[in-house]
Amino acid sequence: MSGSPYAPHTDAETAAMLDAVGAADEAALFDIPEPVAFDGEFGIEPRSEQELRREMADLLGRNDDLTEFLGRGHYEHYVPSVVDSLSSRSEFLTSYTQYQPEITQGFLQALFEYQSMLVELTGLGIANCSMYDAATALGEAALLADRVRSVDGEVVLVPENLREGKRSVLANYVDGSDLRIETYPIENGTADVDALDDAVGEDTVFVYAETPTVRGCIEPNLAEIGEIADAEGAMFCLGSDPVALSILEEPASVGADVVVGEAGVLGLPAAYGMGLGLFACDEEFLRQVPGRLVGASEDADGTRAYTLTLQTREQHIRKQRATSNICTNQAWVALRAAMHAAYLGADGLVGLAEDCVTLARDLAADIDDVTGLQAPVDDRHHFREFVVGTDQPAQAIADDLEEEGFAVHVIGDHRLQVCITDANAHAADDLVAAFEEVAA
Amino acid sequence: MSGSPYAPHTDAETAAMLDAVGAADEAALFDIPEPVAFDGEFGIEPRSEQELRREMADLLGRNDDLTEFLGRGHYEHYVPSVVDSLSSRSEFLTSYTQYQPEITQGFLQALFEYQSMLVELTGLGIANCSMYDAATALGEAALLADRVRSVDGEVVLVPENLREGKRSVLANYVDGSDLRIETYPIENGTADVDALDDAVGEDTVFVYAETPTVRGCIEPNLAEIGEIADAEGAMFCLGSDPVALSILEEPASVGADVVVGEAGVLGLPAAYGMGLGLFACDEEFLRQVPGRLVGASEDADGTRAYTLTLQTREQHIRKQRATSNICTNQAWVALRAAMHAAYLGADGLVGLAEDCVTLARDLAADIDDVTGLQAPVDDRHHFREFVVGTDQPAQAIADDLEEEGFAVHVIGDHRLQVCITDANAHAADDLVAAFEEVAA
Amino acid sequence: RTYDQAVYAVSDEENEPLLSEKRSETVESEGVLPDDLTRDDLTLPNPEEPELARHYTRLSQMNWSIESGPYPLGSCTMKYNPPVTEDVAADPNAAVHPDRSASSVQGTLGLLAGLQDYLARIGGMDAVTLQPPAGAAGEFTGIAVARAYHRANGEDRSEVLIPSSAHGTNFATAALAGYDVVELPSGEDGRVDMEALEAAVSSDTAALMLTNPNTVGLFERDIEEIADVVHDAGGLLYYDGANLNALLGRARPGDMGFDIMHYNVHKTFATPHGGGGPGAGPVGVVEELEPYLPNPRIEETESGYEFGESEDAIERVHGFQGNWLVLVKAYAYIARLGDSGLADASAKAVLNANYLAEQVDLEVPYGPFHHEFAATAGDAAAADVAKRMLDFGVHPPTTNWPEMVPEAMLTEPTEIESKQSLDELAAAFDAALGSTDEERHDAPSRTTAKRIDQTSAARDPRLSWQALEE
Amino acid sequence: RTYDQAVYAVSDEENEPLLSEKRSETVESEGVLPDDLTRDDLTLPNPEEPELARHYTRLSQMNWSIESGPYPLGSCTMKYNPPVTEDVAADPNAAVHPDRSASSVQGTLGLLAGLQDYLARIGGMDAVTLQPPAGAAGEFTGIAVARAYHRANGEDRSEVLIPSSAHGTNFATAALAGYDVVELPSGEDGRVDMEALEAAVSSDTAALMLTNPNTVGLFERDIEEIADVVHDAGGLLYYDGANLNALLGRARPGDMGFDIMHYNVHKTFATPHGGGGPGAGPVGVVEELEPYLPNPRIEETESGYEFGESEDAIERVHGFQGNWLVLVKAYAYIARLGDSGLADASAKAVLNANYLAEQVDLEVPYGPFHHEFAATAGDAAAADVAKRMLDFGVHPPTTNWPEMVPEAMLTEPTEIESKQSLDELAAAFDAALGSTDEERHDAPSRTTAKRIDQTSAARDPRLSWQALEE
Repeated sequence: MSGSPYAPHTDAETAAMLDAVGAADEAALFDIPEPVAFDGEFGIEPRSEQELRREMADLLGRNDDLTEFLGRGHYEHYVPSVVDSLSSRSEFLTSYTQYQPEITQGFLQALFEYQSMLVELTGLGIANCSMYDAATALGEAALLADRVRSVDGEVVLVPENLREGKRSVLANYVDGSDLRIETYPIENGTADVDALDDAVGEDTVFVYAETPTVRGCIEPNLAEIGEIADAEGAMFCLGSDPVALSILEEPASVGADVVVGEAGVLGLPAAYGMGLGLFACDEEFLRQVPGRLVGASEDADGTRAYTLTLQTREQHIRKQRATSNICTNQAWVALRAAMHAAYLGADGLVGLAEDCVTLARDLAADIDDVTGLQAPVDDRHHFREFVVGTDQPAQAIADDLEEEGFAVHVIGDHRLQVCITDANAHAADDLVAAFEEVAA
Repeated sequence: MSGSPYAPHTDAETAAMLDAVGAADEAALFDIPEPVAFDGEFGIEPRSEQELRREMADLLGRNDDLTEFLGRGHYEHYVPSVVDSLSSRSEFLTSYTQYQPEITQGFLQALFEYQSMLVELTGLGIANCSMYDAATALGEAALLADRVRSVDGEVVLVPENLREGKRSVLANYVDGSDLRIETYPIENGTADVDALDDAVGEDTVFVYAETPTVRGCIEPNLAEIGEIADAEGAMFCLGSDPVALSILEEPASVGADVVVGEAGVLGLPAAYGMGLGLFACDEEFLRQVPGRLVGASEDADGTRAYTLTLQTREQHIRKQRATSNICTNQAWVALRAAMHAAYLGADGLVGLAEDCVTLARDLAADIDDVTGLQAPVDDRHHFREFVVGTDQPAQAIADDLEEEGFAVHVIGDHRLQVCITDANAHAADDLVAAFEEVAA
Repeated sequence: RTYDQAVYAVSDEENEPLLSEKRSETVESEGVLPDDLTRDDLTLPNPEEPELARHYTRLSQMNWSIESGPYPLGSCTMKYNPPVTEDVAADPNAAVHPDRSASSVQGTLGLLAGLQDYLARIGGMDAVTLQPPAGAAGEFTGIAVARAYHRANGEDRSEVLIPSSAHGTNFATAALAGYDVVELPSGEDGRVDMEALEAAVSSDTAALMLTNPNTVGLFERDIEEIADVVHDAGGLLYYDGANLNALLGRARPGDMGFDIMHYNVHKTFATPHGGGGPGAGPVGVVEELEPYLPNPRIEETESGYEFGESEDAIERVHGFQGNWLVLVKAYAYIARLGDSGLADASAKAVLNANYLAEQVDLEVPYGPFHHEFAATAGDAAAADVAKRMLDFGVHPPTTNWPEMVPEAMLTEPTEIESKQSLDELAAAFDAALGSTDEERHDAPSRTTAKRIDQTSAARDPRLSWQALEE
Repeated sequence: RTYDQAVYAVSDEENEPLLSEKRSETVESEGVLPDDLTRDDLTLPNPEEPELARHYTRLSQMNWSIESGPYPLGSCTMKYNPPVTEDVAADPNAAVHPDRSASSVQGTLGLLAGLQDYLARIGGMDAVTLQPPAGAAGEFTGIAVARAYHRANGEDRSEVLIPSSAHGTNFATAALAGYDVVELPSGEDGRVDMEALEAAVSSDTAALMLTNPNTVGLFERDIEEIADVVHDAGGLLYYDGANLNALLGRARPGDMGFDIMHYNVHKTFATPHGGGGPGAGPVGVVEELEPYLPNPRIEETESGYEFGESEDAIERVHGFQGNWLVLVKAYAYIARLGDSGLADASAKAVLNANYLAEQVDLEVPYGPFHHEFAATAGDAAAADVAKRMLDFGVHPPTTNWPEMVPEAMLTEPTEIESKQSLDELAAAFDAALGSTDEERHDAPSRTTAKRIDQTSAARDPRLSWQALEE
């Protein structure tokens, strides 16, 4: 029987160790009553490294090689090689949570810098060092509202076209509370502000809006939404991402109390939905923030040093009175996002955001020129993505596009959605040509 | 005009620096006479990282995806992932030669360990920390003989079927000396010892033999060859590699004065011939060894430390009286080879070597069963590779095999050569099946 | 022999400047959007690539990791993360969007289905979801499944029972799911007190959450009886998989009577912890609970893998399909080890814990323990002993938890340490214990940062470089 | 601000044990071959993978690199190695065997042909071979080409002229190729002394080997005249490409009258130096010398790339096609930067050298220099100043060379250092210069190893762990 390739014991060492502990064999060390002992097999064959690599390459090779024009919450921007090489350093990748700060200053400083970048991007006083993804960050935000708002209400207001994954996660998070979810209408891809005003009442504790929206529209009425929420004492939570925030209105300036969203737009390639939950909020919620926070302090020599702080909010100290049950978060992805942001710098980040506007604008115009297609459907400024109207059934067009090597979203019987970034822009003309083949 | 992405200067910084040095612009810093100044263009377009990666993937993607059964001096064994991850650490990869040993102990120790492993494998007292490849190591060995042998002769004796690349490099190295190359016959894939005995005379300074030979044969008469060389005061140089040496006769025990060969069989994947020149020799040649040597010493605290040593042999000190002109060698490949050897350990290395014998034996038997093929042609024990006789023209068979996705050597009108290791063994049955298709 | 820490100090004031202290730039957007939609400007650091590389290289050298040395954090299972799993996860074919059609991502779905199957076999469960992005999310998923099950039975049970020695996430998860937590005291032998359990169980009991071996490494010998008590009351038994690395191939939660469990893929299947994530917390359930696992499901049909939906499913716990890249690594690890490797991993993890406990000059109140042991530092302050251990070049164990052991040092070496490494680790323990109180109080002194003032960090929180400038 | 070194000390006796001191094993072969063909046994270390990872991780942390900080080794051109070039070279399609048929490796051949073309354009040469596996091998190739050219003309010239300030490899290469070396003294201005050159040139002159800018950074202003003198005597002009990073886009060896040149791809095109290789030293020649480049050639035909052979070719300098993976990285770097990036690299390299020289409190005897400058440490011992600089967290410059500058500190910051980094580097220079002789003599003290005894290492060479045990 071959053992674990990662257990270093020679037979002689095992024998010596067993002898030292006075056990006849390894089995003697297990205190498992006979009836619940397992003497079967899992039936999993061990593989050599080489076999494993071949097998997994074969397995993953069954994925079709499509050029993706997909977004709706999961986006790909080109991640420079240096982010891979630095984040893969084992000191980062194979370290644990920083419970001994004296020997984990490196990761702590990197997370402190991540928090700081989000503070700059949101204009809010605090950012935590990550949640799982945009959806769980939204759920945590609603619960934060439940903890800190003085209003009696229990209504969480979200857009009627909130992406299903987010809605469902939010529903799960509020299920253990008194909160309930209601929706407000969307008009032309963004919030119907009049309807929202009607929907917000004294039982509203939380108003959620997005920019860009799930349809890629830049929300033009953020300040008004903030005022509507504020008028009823509700928390205004804005959903966005760090690339968009580098040119769009600063959340703090439109009255956002909390910003959530997908920070994995930086640092993460397409990863089948794996993300990085952005969570920033006003300083007044300091003691109620969910998740980990890194703070600056000093060591015994008076040298600046970093440490996890305000841990009394967390589950390992506060147990059932913690602000969240989160323990492991997405620290390494946050590290990568910080690296990517620093690689770009302010100039690169703004340039990337501008590209997200102009690439979408240009592609929509090109698609609009194709017979049988209309784009963008919403009369808004767009960021990365937009909805396309189709004369032919949308699903048939998408299926045909897949044959041509492209993936787009089907979001209605005659509605497609297309997302363009720096990562797929080189194939935009090919996509348009494919549309011309299949859309008429 | 975009600048270098790796020059960090902002415009303001550039201006400040120019001001500090009193130059109006960068051009003013260049002291180049007008007639030889270049004001043309290279015509090379800069690419973004993303463009570069796409372009190069396309370019390299024009290589056909063949399963290679190729050897004859360049071999592939599976290199475990950990070798990549550790050797890619920037502290190793992006460091310079260890001229300041106090801050390069890591690389020095790794090279010291590499040298030590070769000392164990060869049984000789000294190994240097690399030459470029097996061919240049052979050239350097011949020149070492020229320097250290008291005999008057000038003949360098090599097998008649020495691989052309090696013969040619050797010829280049000896061209600047008084040496000349002669050959001795091969019988049944290994040295014709009687003929060799006849060929060796008092003008012989250097006798070179290989095990395994270029035809994959294990040389059965090494001790006799050593005696023949020794009888005339010639240096006996053995060509081999670290995997083969882990089970074959210890070179020191058969009288080898120098061992050269391809140490890149460990640590390097197929790399279009890029290699790692093994060079080990008897201690008596200490002051005449070409290439770098790492030695142990102590630091001011008495702690063991490592340093480049005996540098007075080298070109940067001794100039035209140096033992070689080599400066940059293959240090990083040596690091990888040492990692790979340590990963395998003695047990793994011996096991790998045994596989090289049995895989070749089994594949030859299977090929021999194919109508129209005979294998192995040489009645010897083989290591990794062997010659196949073909009834049909060998080139036609090889071309057909390429259509089926396999690459083998053509070494004669009716001779193929086939190499098998752990890296391609999984496809051995498929190769035999393909042979059956094309060989009859 | 003991190790010093890697030291990388830049100046008396700081070990490495913040990026913002190196070079920043302020830029305005160029008008691709109307002014009323855009911010005024943005200020961020702009290191060029070589400086960026040096910054993070230096930071990495100031960070302990499993490739630095022993990392015996009890309950955290810090084991070696095979680089081959990284290489596998870096396959370009793994980089796909979650909204791709099922037919176009058969590789991804096949891998996920395969991992579900592996995990089910390893845990003795009937169905598995891979969606939870961390262990705590797995707990949340599992408790939500229990809630959905009771609701489907028309029951509105309000309590979750948890031993007081359990992981903090158990309590927080139950609360998050809207349950009242009933804490169970430990028995004198360090295990579940059956009398206390029987007293606590009622028709309000939704579930009992249990770790086995428990957080001091003891196998809950009465597990069958515990299961009966809970099941008889109509409750469900939840297995916290944090300590599964002790049992691989020796016992399965499903065989012990657990209805729901989560797997910590970092702890048991060697996915890198990444300094705090991403993790993955797959959840397995018995057949009866399968309908409640979150959508979408991955189902194998004759024409390949497809997405399925269950009407009874709980709501989702992740916006997409969880931490996909982590799941790839977990699959690779399991496939690399197979039955024999997995069983050996647990055997050696248990052997290592027992051997280390034997070598260290510390009392271990409870036993027989498995993969971890909770020693007591006795008269010394466990936290200070830990800080002093840093000076001897190892990462210390988890301290002051679980509370049932005074001045606890919960130690888990895992299977990856050699005998020699354990001997050196024991020497570091003993050197720290042999230090004076003053030496311990002043420790660490040979590390990148000396002892850090945690109190002032919390009293005057400065959580960003902007806050430092205030 | 100055930096400490990373320190990683294990014990008083050693910083990290040798692998052989950790765990070794002795094994015998199992009889797959007859005994008379096999060795008795083999003894080697057998660390398991986690221990292996820790060993090399620790060793790496004891090693300075370009990602650690400034590395201003004059004449070595240590610049940043872009990770993107590593990623490109890791393409599985790059991992092919050198004996593949030309038709099956059109990607590889296309890349090589493309790189030949780029290099020819950059150097102003007509043809390029990529076979030489390092700069010194490039020199050997170039001198062998010169030898073949003269032989083809029926001439048996015996001398190679080399300025005394040239790189040691020039001398050693000429000797290796069988030439007598004629050293040329430098003129008072630090450049080639025209009178000495004219006196040395004769019908025995095979070639003059020259670096331009030379090894103290000065452009040989008389290069046209130099070329005429050599050419008039029937000799060839060889360009040592070590300092090409000073001239990109500003001047080309081919335009200056050089007939042969080598390129140091590590120095000019940012391939990683790897602690001493692998490098690559492509050689470019003018049209007349093209027939002498080594076989096989890569030729573009209508049906794709093919291998060609020249009857007049010199013998080979590498068993196969050179250091292929290094060439891939060089290609990628050139393609990434393009004309504008390459020109900017040289401009900033020269600016940085001039700026740093201005900031450092040291005399620089010769100028105007370009990408590097040779300061003199004056009354201080340059080697000791360098050791003291280690204590301030930077790598020192090349010392005591070229000999024309007393106590030389040959300094080359390259283009990758920022103004801030240069200011910090200057502070380290000045701190070392401001130290006492005793402090310098005792330095370094803040590094992994303190000052190492080089003399005893050479007097009693211990070159393997076996030798340590004796």
